[in-house]
This record gives sequence, C-alpha cells and structure tokens, in this order.
Amino acid sequence: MIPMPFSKVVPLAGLAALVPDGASVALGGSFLHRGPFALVRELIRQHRTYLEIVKQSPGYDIDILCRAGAVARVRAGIVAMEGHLGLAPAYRRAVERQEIELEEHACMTLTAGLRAAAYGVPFQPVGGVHGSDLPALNQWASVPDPYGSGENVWVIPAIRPDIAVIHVNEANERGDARVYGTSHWDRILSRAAKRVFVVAEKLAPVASFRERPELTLIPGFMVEAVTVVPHGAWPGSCWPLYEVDYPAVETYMQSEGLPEAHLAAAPECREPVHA
Amino acid sequence: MIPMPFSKVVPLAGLAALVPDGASVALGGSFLHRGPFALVRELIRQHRTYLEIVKQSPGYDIDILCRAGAVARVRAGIVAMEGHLGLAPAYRRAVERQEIELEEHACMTLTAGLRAAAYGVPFQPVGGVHGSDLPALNQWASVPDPYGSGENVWVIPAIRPDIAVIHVNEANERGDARVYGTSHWDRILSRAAKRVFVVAEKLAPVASFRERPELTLIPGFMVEAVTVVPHGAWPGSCWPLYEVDYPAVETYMQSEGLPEAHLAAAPECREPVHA
Amino acid sequence: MPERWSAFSYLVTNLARFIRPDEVTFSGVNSTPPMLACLLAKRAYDFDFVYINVAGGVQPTPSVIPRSSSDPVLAEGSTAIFSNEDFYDLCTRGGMDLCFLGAAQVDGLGRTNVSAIGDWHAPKVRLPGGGGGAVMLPTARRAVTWRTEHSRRTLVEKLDFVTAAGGLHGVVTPLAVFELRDGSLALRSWHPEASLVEVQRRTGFAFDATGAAPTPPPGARESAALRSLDPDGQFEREANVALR
Amino acid sequence: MPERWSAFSYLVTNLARFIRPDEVTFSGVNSTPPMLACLLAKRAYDFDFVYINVAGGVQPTPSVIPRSSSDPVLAEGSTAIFSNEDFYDLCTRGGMDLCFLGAAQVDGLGRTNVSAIGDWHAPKVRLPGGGGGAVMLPTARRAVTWRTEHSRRTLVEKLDFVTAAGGLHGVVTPLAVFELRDGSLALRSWHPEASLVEVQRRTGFAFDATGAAPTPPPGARESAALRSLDPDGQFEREANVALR
Repeated sequence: MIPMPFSKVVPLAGLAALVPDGASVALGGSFLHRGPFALVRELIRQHRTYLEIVKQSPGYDIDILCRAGAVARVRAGIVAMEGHLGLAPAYRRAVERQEIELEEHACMTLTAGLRAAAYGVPFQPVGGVHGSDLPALNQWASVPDPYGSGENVWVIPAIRPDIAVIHVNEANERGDARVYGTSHWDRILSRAAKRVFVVAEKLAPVASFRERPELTLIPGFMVEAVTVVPHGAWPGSCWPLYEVDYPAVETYMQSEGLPEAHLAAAPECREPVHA
Repeated sequence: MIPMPFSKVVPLAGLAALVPDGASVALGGSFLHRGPFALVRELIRQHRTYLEIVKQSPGYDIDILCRAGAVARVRAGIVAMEGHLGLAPAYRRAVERQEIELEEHACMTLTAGLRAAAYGVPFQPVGGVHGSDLPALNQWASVPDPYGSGENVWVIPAIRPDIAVIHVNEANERGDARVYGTSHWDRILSRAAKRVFVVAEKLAPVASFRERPELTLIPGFMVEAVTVVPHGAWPGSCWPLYEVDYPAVETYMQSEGLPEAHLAAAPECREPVHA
Repeated sequence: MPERWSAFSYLVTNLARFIRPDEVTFSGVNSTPPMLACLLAKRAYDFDFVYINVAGGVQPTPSVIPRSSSDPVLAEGSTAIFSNEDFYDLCTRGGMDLCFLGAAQVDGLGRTNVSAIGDWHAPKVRLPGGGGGAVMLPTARRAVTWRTEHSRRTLVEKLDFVTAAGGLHGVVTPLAVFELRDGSLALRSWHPEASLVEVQRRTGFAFDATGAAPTPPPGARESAALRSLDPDGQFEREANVALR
Repeated sequence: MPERWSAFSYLVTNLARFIRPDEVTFSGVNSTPPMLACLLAKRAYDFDFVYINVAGGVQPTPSVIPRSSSDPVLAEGSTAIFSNEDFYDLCTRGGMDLCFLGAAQVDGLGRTNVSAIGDWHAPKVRLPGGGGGAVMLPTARRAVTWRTEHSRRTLVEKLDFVTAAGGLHGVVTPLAVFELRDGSLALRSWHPEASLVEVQRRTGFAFDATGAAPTPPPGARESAALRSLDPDGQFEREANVALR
C-alpha cells in the first residue's frame, strides 16, 4: 500500500536518498540503453555502499558503481560495455580480485527468479540449463515433473529486489510510466521488486495517459516516487530521444578511479531538473 | 515456423475450416467482451464436434457450442452469462447431464497451465489454492520448496491448446494484431497455443503498426491466419466500437435448441466480409 | 431522520464500508454489487483508494455504469491497463489489500463453494466455477463476499464443495454483515429491521455475536452516491434482492 | 573472378549462410557479427525469414546500422515490439529456429564457456557471463556461435567452465566453419587461403573433417550487402579480426 500524495515527483537527490546502504537494487534497461544512469551516479555522489545490483545485462552502471566501491554483490546474466567497447573493466577487476560477490545467471534464470517473486511463489521452473555448470555453482535444485513426463526441470528461487529503478520516456505526477521501443526486462523487474522508483525523461500530462492507457508499462499505484532527469540515461541511449554518446563512454573508459570529471559532466549536473 | 505468404487474410469460413473436429481451442476475451464469437458461430455452421474449449471465463461461446453439441470437454475457471443474465443454461445442463467433461479451474490455475506451455516447462507453480478441493479433483501435485522455506506450492501441468482464436480491434495482412482496453487473458493464450488465429474488426495499414509497435499484442509471425469480421464479437462488446447487445443476448437465452434465427442474424451473415 | 435501508442499498453500501483509505481494492467478473460498492465509495467517502478492476481499469472514471462488472467501460479514464495476469500476480505476491469475490455457499470458516450444489461429479446445480476464489481468497490481504439470499442454503454448516479456502474477511447479505474473528465468521451487525434471532435462525453455521448490533443506517452521502449510480433503479430491479 | 574473403566478410557471411527461409532467427546483445549477418541475409538472399532481435524488433528496417547489437534502432520499422521475456519464452517452448549466441571458449561437443578463464571462483579473466546461452543453447532448434580468434585457447579440448551445453549447430571463425554432426563439431569448410592442416593445428579439439572443403567464395550479392552495411569499414575495423 502506497499512500497517495498529490504528486510523487521528487528531486533526483531525494530519490537516491530513499535507497539505503545495503539495499538490493534492480536496475532497468540493458547495457547502454535506457538505464537509470542518473540515479546510479547520484548514488555514487551520496557515497552509497554495500549495494546488491540485480540486472540481466548491466554494463556502464555496474562498472561505475564498482569504481566507486558501492557494490557488495551482483546478480546478473551478462556484463559488458558491449561490442567494440568490450568487457566492463572495473567490474571485471572487482570480480577477479574477489572484491565483490557475483551470482552468475543466464538472463532467463535471473528472470525466472524475478518471476517467482512477481507471482508470489517460492521458485520458478525455467527451460534449458541442462548440462550447464551454473546450477551446481548456484546450488539450484531440479524438480522431476510430478505429472510423469520423466522430465527434470531446473527451478530458480524467488529473487525479490528491495527496489527497482526504471528509466522511462514519460511519467506523470501519479507515477504512471511508459517507454517506447523495447521494455527490455523492465516489466518483470517492476513486478518483482518491493518498491518501484521511476526516473523519467519528462513529465507528460495525465490526459495523455488516459488517451492510450495500453502504453503504460507501470501503473502509478505501484510507483513510490518519480524524478525527472532529461537525458538521464546518458551516456547511454533513450529511444527515440537520443543515441549512445560513444565519445563520452570512451572517455569514461580511458579514465581511472572515480571518474570525477565524468560525474560532473553528467546531464543531471548540467541541466536544471524539471521537478 | 509459419510460411510467409503475401497475405494471411482468409474468409471466415476458411478460418473455421482450419479447426479440425476434436481440436483443443482456446478462445480469447472474457464473458460477453471481445470474444471470437463469429468464429464460434461458424464452427457451429460447419458442424464441428468433439471440441475441447479452453478459456478462463467463457459464457455465450461455450453455451451456444453446447447447444450445438460441438463440445466434448471444457477447461475453464468461471462460466456464466454474467450479472443479471445469470448462469449459462445450455452449458449448465450439459454438465449436469454429464454430456460434456469439465476440468474446473480457478482462472489463475488455468493460466498457470498456459504459462507452463508458453514457457516450455512441464508445470507451473501457482499462488494460493491451499484448502481448496480443486487440487484433489484435478489430481494436481504440490511440490515442497526445494530451497527450504517449508512452503508447499501447487503446480499445474502445462496446458497447450492446439489453437488460440483471438478477436482483436485491428490486424494487418501479415497478422500483427492489437486490441484496445484490457487484453483479458489473450496474451498468454496466444503464447501457449500451438497455432494462433486472429479475427479482426478491421484491417489497418502496416504503417499504423510501425508508428506504435508497442501496441501490438501478437506479432504477425506467430499468427497463421486472419479473418476480418466487422462486429464479429456480437452479441458481445468490442471496446471502444460497440457495447453488448443485451436484447440480442436475451432473445438468444429465451430460445431453445440450436438458435437458427440467432445464427442467421449474426453480423457475419448480414454484412459482406472485408477480406 | 436517518434514511432506511433497502435490501439492495444494504448490500451494496455494507460492501463499500469494507473499503479502507489508500488500499488497493479489486472487483472482478460477475460482481455487480462490489463494482457498485467501489464506485459508491469513490463518491461517498472522503478518502481515496486504488480501485482496480477486471476490465483492466486503474482508478477509472467510467462515463456510464455498466450492467456487466467486466465491461470495458470500467477502464475508461484509466491511465493504465492492468491486465488479468497483472492483478492476479499482484494478489498472489501480497499486494492486493481488498478483493471482492463471489460465492454460492459460505461456511462458518469463511470458505466458499462456487462449483456445484450436490455431488461435484453429478451435480444438482452446476455453478459458475472456481473463478478468482481458490487463488485470491487465500492470498489477498482481505477478501469479502456477498450473497443476495441469506438462508441456510447459502450460509451453510457444510459446503457441498470447497472451491476456495483461506478465510473470508467479510460477508454481506441483505440481512447481516459478518467478519472473520479468530478464524471464524462472527456477526458484526444486522439489518435494523431484523434481529439477532432472525440472523441465527436463517444462518446455517453457528457464529459468535459478541458486540454485534444493528447496522448503522445509510449516510446521506452513501445514499446519494448509490442513487447517482442507479438513477432509474435498473440495478436494484435486476439484483432482485429482498430482506426476506 | 570470384571475390576474395576478408577475415571479417568470412565471419559475417558464413554466419549468414546458416539462415534458412521462413525460419525465426534471433540475434542478441553483444553480438555485432550475427546482427550484421541477419541484416546481410535480408539484403543478399532471395528468401525471406523472420528476423527478431534483442531490441524487440520483428522484421525491422533500421535506418542506420548500430554499433550496439542491442540498440533500439534495431526495432525501427518493426510492426511489433517483442520484448525479452517474449523471445526467451518463444525459445524455451521450441519456437526459435535459429539463435546466434556468443562464446569465449567452445569445445568439441559444441558446449560453450562465457563465464571465466581459469577457476570460476578465482578467475584469471572474468568474462561477460551466462547471458542467453544456458537457456537458449539447449532449447533453440539450432544455435550458432562465432569467434574472432581461431586458436587452441578459444576452440578447446576442455572448457574452463561449462556455461551452456546442448550442442551448437554451428561455429564460424575467420578460419573455418564447423557444424554439429552426431553430437560433435565437424569441419564443414575452411578459408580457401588456409588448409585443413592449419585448421587442425589451430583447433584444440579433434574433429571429423569428412566431406570438408574450402569455403565457397562470397557471392556478389553477399559482398554487396556487406559493403552496404559497412560502407566506411567501421565495423570491419572495430571487429579487428584477422585470418591469422
């Protein structure tokens, strides 16, 4: 039950302040696309620590959080900057040095765990996985089909993040949120997490949601707070508004340590937040 | 794999002819709302028999199919004409006389079985069900949480209909289909069935789907055939085009036996099919 | 002078009185009285709550009140479509505060039968069937049902079939309001034109009546709201409900 | 005179040659060569196939060819958005005909490692991780991978970790094309500027080479299609791939 104030819109700093140290945080988007990167950077500015990050395909977000020493644990399917940018080096180093704990998934096994949480059941069967070393690594159980097919199916325990943060194209002050293009894994993340935060490119009128309610990915009553950060998925993309800023990503990757200049150059520092 | 002809549009009679006697047919919509009723009537005109009907909340469709003797088995959650119209009398009589076999579900247990099929796993856990007589009736199994919560969860075996028939607002000749208002259970039905048929109020230009692809409920490559029947959900509603025709439903309910006059008065007989 | 109850207003209004501020409250298929109760609460009470329904509506503002409680007009004015899988999952994961569910028979433990009268395999009456109950009744935080007939046939010592268990939080009939207390249905109040004895005589299960009293009369805003929802009395006529 | 292969064109074109008419074919994240292969096949071959991708695209017509194989532009022109859950479910229920999946190491049984070099718990190199493989490789009808380096470090006798099993249908490197035969990878063809002996010397697992021959040269339409996708050679430069 979420109380219903007139407006759920808060400043970015206020949204980040709602994330406690040690929280399990699910991040929306995929690789460099429509990630809640402004919120990720703000968590770093606020010196958040011991976070558990849950995301099928993190990259820039997990990398910069590792540089900041903000991460204790990662539950992920595939981690990279992608393509010609290669691996996520700070993340890679943190795992290799055993500074962070990794729970390695296939993207769909992570999703199965999220489905179990969203569906209110303790575990979720998932197709495939047979022959992989991942089940033994993660001590997953297999269950024989009780209906006698002879099939054994791998089941993933429920994964219920404390908070899901989703970057969206448009939200309204009640929290309704919609995205254009693929929703990546954001639907299941928003249903699996205990609390849902939205970072929006812009506020849109409630009336525009009434006109086409089928486009709403997350209904407002499920959303605790919204912040508005134009260009907040930088240096990634937010379709159809902007593309990946590859020079900025490359500059980030060439830097070392906590990327102060990069953090200072981010849109949430450059532009007034429309809240 | 569905071959890709230039157009998947066929006449209503041709679509019905693709449904063999004895097929397991999942029907979209709910009660009197956006059901593929034109196709149901055409199955009756073609004297289809021994059908298995799968639907969470059938009403008019199952009732008229029972009157026609077209049904061998029903897998359903709740069956009624709804509200002041009460029970579905022909269906009720067929069950009471044991002329048809009923697999009684809660709507969500039926959906769990459909999820198992859609996800490619042999069974699907479902919340609740504890204390109900339904599991014993259906010989459902419960599985203890292998992760040691002590919880037992009921699991439903996969339900994979041969065919799902979905009535939609708009389709294009490639089979892409979209609906306005709630999609009821149509998303999971379209993913669980082996074959998907679409009955559309009208054809819309491919370009209009390109403009807002997020609204497409079923991508065309999953659809085998489309037929166009304006007003085809009659005597039910199709939002926002038309409301339930209550006088027609009441006239149907006051008639006995195979409702010839009702069948003859249906829109698919009155209007030329735009195919 | 306070207004008098009609059997219909008693049923709908006492369902509405189960609704609490800010909670997520759901009405489903084949559920005209709770649909009206949710819409009444929106008009009559000072607090807000999240009304979601089986038509996918989230805080809808329907332009007409439909005869079908699953009519798509119930999503009109909604800023989102919350489809069937979505609201069921919300319920099973613990996010549904109040859920209205139908029932044909109710027993003293707040369990329901919506499946069959008589033997399930050779039924005297085949009823609508499982519906939301078996999954939602045990998983919603609170579930409330109604019966238009208050009798030993509907409020029974023993169900012909247990479709759903888990304990209804509340039951409303034209005669009385029950609520769950220590795992059993207890009488909360009765129609002021009836008596405790009448409730006992017409109820098939034994119940605790500690603290029970005549139901407070309809408030002016409750009555006005119901009149506005049913200006020509069509719902009241079609509900066909009587105190006796 | 037939065109010569570049290492890059060999890789992309031979991936494209695994695509068959009318089939549902998928390319995912971190998968530039198969993305290009799917787009090449659309331009170079006479048949159509259902191209779906991780950006939700279904038969898209992207206005630019993105550097990121998960870029949302890959859904441009699509008439539907087929989201991540949707295409994974399609695969696990048996509806994915051809799936391109990444790999760091491949063994002779067509199993893959994308997790770690060295001990998983104390890795020499932490790799991207599970991704699509463990679920898609055993459930897609056919799965095909590629490696930009053909060596005994990448095509190995023994994987450091088995991320995904189930048997790849095909493997393409700048040097050779393998396909699954009786449960093991067999050589189908090798780069015409190399030899069977070179493939054997640079491959860590033993393989059957019955019927293997030099790879047929690129067709004119294949070459033209690849040039149109990479007119200024940016993809070729960034792929940084060589025959030796």
